[in-house]
Amino acid sequence: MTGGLAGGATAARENLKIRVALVDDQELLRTGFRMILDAQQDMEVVGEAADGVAALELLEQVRADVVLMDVRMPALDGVEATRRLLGDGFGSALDPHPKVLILTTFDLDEYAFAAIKAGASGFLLKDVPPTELLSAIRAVHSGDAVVAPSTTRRL
Amino acid sequence: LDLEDKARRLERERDQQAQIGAAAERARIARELHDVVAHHVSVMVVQAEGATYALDGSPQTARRALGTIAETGRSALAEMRRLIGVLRAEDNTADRAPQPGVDQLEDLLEQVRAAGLAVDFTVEGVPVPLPQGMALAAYRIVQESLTNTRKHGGPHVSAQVSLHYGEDELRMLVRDDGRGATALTDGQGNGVIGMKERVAMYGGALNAGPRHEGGYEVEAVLPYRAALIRDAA
Amino acid sequence: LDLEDKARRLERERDQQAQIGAAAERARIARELHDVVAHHVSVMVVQAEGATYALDGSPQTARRALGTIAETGRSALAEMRRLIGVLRAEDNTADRAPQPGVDQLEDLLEQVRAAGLAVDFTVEGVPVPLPQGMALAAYRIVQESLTNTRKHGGPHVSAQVSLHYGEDELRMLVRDDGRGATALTDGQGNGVIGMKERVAMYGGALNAGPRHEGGYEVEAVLPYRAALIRDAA
Ligand SMILES: Nc1ncnc2c1ncn2[C@@H]1O[C@H](COP(=O)(O)OP(=O)(O)OP(=O)(O)O)[C@@H](O)[C@H]1O
Ligand SMILES: Nc1ncnc2c1ncn2[C@@H]1O[C@H](COP(=O)(O)OP(=O)(O)OP(=O)(O)O)[C@@H](O)[C@H]1O
Ligand SMILES: [K+]
Ligand SMILES: [Mg+2]
Ligand SMILES: [Mg+2]
Ligand SMILES: [Mg+2]
Repeated sequence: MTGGLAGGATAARENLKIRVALVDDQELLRTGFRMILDAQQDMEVVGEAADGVAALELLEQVRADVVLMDVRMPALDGVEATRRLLGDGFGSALDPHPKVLILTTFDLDEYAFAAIKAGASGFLLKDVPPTELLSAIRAVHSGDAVVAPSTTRRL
Repeated sequence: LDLEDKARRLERERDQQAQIGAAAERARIARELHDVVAHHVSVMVVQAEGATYALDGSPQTARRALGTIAETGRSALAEMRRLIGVLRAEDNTADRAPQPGVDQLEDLLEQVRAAGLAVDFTVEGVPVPLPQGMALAAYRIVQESLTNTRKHGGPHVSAQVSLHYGEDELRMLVRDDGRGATALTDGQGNGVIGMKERVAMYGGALNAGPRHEGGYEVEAVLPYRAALIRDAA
Repeated sequence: LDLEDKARRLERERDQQAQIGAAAERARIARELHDVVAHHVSVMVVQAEGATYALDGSPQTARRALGTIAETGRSALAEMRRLIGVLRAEDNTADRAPQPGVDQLEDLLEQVRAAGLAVDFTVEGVPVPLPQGMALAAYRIVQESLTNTRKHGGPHVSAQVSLHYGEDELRMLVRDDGRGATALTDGQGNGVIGMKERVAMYGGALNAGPRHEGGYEVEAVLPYRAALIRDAA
């Protein structure tokens, strides 16, 4: 886990950045996404987790604005982790819940539907072009409309 | 004319079965493909995009990503070969080996016990010789359910298998006392979907899930009477 | 008793059809998967290795290679998704993204050349519009043969592709000047087997092997006349 709370004079500036958490059981996917996010002025990666349980633990400790969440993971899958993360029981009432963007290898109807039902703000394929990924992160962070679940239009 | 009608219906049913077989197979392969190849290729894409962003600021990071891409690609090719080998091997074994059925359950349970899982087995009612496909379905349901118990049930789990031959149907129950209640499905496993598809082919039903009392349970109904009557009509 | 016999026979036939359907689907997917993935992923690996060399001297070349890797990976995933049919139902890509055929060969050769293999392409005779499945077979044969050239041909290999439209059949030749004569098969490959199955489905034939003069050659005959007549019948 990296990141955490920035202190002192940098806090104000840091707080303007979109805090992103990466959740995927494939480490190489996390490092790939991290390279992209690290290069963004307006984003920072505040933590990584390799399954749904670890993600919930991480997000108890670290505040994130947007969570990139894999669907298929051991221990607890991304849809269920999202449901719990966004449920009433999680976090304190004062903390706004993070936005969740689901990332998956295949664009299966059931996952898209289940993910949105669990409260996710969007659903993207993992091979989405980075410009689309980044604008999706910015869009859900600023509270814009849910990202359309169909990402196959470009095929 | 009656005869023709019947012939047509049977033909249609046969064609439907071939299509169901093909569709089920596609679904199964999709899941394997997803695991084996698509994951690797996704990693390669994401690493390439990442490296593009890292190129100016941190060429060493880009270099590492390129190494990862080449290596991942080689594993993808190797695993694809293995997967295709399996797909092709299944074509051959399908005809040669006789299909297991309910009679082979004792053997299966012996194997499972030998592998360290305590399993109880009870049969109620008067055993009915099942049509071959349905017998295979019954066998596979027990097999997959016990595999799941071993896989997901936790360290101190034991299981119970029971068959109940009713007048019209076989009721099957595979139950364990493992940590089923907390194990949530990721919705992507092969096993439960496959079991549901199997019973659906015979007009039956299957439920799987954690039990209130703890543990996990798979319950299946295979309506053999209906199958026999339908076939004979 | 007669009734029971009949029921059992019908049951068996249905199961067999389901199995045949599944087996045919498996073989089809195995072939497609093999050719699609082997081609795309091997291009990605070659590009990653090229980019690693270019990184210091020519970051722009490395950047371009990274773009190619990402795009190639996306195409591979898109094709896999289509192949397995796991796209959103309303997205009916079957209509939108047609199967590749002979018309897509130029694009394929462009990709192959971009990945560093010199390929010559000639067409003789009067091109005939092929039935869709046969056109796909022709495309895949070129694709897999060139993947093999890149994989097995050695460092300084180049290739030639030629199509000859005869009166009744399409003759295809994919030839390279690599180290074919010494390259011994490990017997595990799926490429040549898949190509043979493809042409066999259309009553054609395919030979593959090292050439006396050095290099490797794949020759295929696809009898389109017969296919067209059969289709029209
Ligand atoms: N006996 C069990 N105890 C606890 N959880 C179970 C049990 N059986 C199934 N599950 C849960 O249900 C899920 C779905 O099971 P399924 O057999 O479909 O998939 P899988 O076992 O994860 O993968 P696969 O069977 O494809 O290898 C499992 O991932 C697990 O979470
Ligand atoms: N262009 C070529 N030059 C030299 N040898 C070749 C060539 N094409 C095929 N071969 C030989 O024929 C064998 C069989 O080819 P095939 O495409 O069936 O398998 P593969 O390429 O080794 O594996 P796969 O295609 O399954 O990834 C190869 O292993 C190689 O030894
Ligand atoms: K950053
Ligand atoms: Mg995963
Ligand atoms: Mg299972
Ligand atoms: Mg090959």
